[in-house]
Amino acid sequence: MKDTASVLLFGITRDITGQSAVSVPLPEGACVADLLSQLYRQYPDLSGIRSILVAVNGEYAESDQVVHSKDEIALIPPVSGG
Amino acid sequence: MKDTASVLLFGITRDITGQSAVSVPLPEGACVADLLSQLYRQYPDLSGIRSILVAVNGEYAESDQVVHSKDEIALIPPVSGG
Amino acid sequence: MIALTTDPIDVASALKYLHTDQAGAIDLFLGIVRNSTQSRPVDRLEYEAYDRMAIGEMRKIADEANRRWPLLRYTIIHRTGTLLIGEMAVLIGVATAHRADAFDACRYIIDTIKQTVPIWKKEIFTDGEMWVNAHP
Amino acid sequence: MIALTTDPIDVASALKYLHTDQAGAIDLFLGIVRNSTQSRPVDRLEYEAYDRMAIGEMRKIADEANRRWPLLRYTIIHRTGTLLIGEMAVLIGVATAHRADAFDACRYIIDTIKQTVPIWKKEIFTDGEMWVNAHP
Repeated sequence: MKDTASVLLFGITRDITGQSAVSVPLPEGACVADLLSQLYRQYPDLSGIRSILVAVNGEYAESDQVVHSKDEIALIPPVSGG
Repeated sequence: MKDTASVLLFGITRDITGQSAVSVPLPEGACVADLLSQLYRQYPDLSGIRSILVAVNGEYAESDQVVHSKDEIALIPPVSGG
Repeated sequence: MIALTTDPIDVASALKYLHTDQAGAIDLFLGIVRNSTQSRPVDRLEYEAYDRMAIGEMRKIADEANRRWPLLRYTIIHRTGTLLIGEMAVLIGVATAHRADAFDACRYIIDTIKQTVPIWKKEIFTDGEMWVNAHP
Repeated sequence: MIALTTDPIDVASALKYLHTDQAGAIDLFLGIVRNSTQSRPVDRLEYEAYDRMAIGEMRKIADEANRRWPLLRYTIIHRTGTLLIGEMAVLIGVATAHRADAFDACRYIIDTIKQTVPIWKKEIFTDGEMWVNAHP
């Protein structure tokens, strides 16, 4: 079974892709690192960003965390609030 | 020549003496320490205060500073602003 | 009290909320849009948040501040959208019995917000724009 | 701006004064009359100042803060007279380009005021009164 994940984009990642959410293929058992690799392949310009973290269901996720298609996934480029 | 100095009192020193200014004899060449000794003799209850500094013309004065009868002299008990 | 808002931040109502009879000290930090960054003139800023997660991260920061210092009241308000020079982007307010706790907690909160809360700002210059912190 | 006043302190006008286009940070410290000291219930406070010298000492503190940190604007307002629970006794406000300077300067100013400025407060309890810090 090959599923897809929807990934929310903010800030510079939204500007680079021109979209506020993108779909990426999500093989079963894929983890955060796999998802990021896939996104860098789809959007090579993302590599110009200083760092990108991933949030799963509103929490920062480690790179080995397994993601599921029903999770709310978001890319978190370097924050700059305040 | 024996002159007198007027000394302004605030806070607890005013409460202890019951006055907002007192006159003390000021021998020629008297310094801040002499003035304080005289005040402690006149008002022994002042010795119950944790510390008393003296201001001359609106500035903290060292104990060996000579005071003159025309100076504006004030007792500064421990401050507690803020 | 924790909030994200597109409306101007109201200092008076934040202060009113912070006031309590046990409070001896209130420290209020205001982050404001200034007219230049590294001497490049700024026209305006655009703030964007991942709302749900931003609120969650601000909540964590407040909880941690509450654990570290005896807070009586606190408020964290962050604005999003387009902000002009002089407008307030963030207000942090902390009420405590003693002043050292108010200063320490307020500073901890704003410093940590800038590290972990998913809010992003884009500086719009007269001749270009840039997402702050995004580039190496 | 440095002031001693018997009127209630107006936060809004202090903030208005602190606002400037170069400011990225404002730290505002409010000292407030709280309802107890070492768990003894306080009814009210009476503040008294040696006005001329108090203004002079506050000026020295502000000048020193100005030397140590790049301040854009500052305001120090201390109230005197009778203050009830919840009333503001002192407001320190500092505007700077960057936040660390605002926090550091604001804290330096209030800490030093409490050490050197000839202002005294008497706590009035339901069953007595005491000049703060006066006794060993």
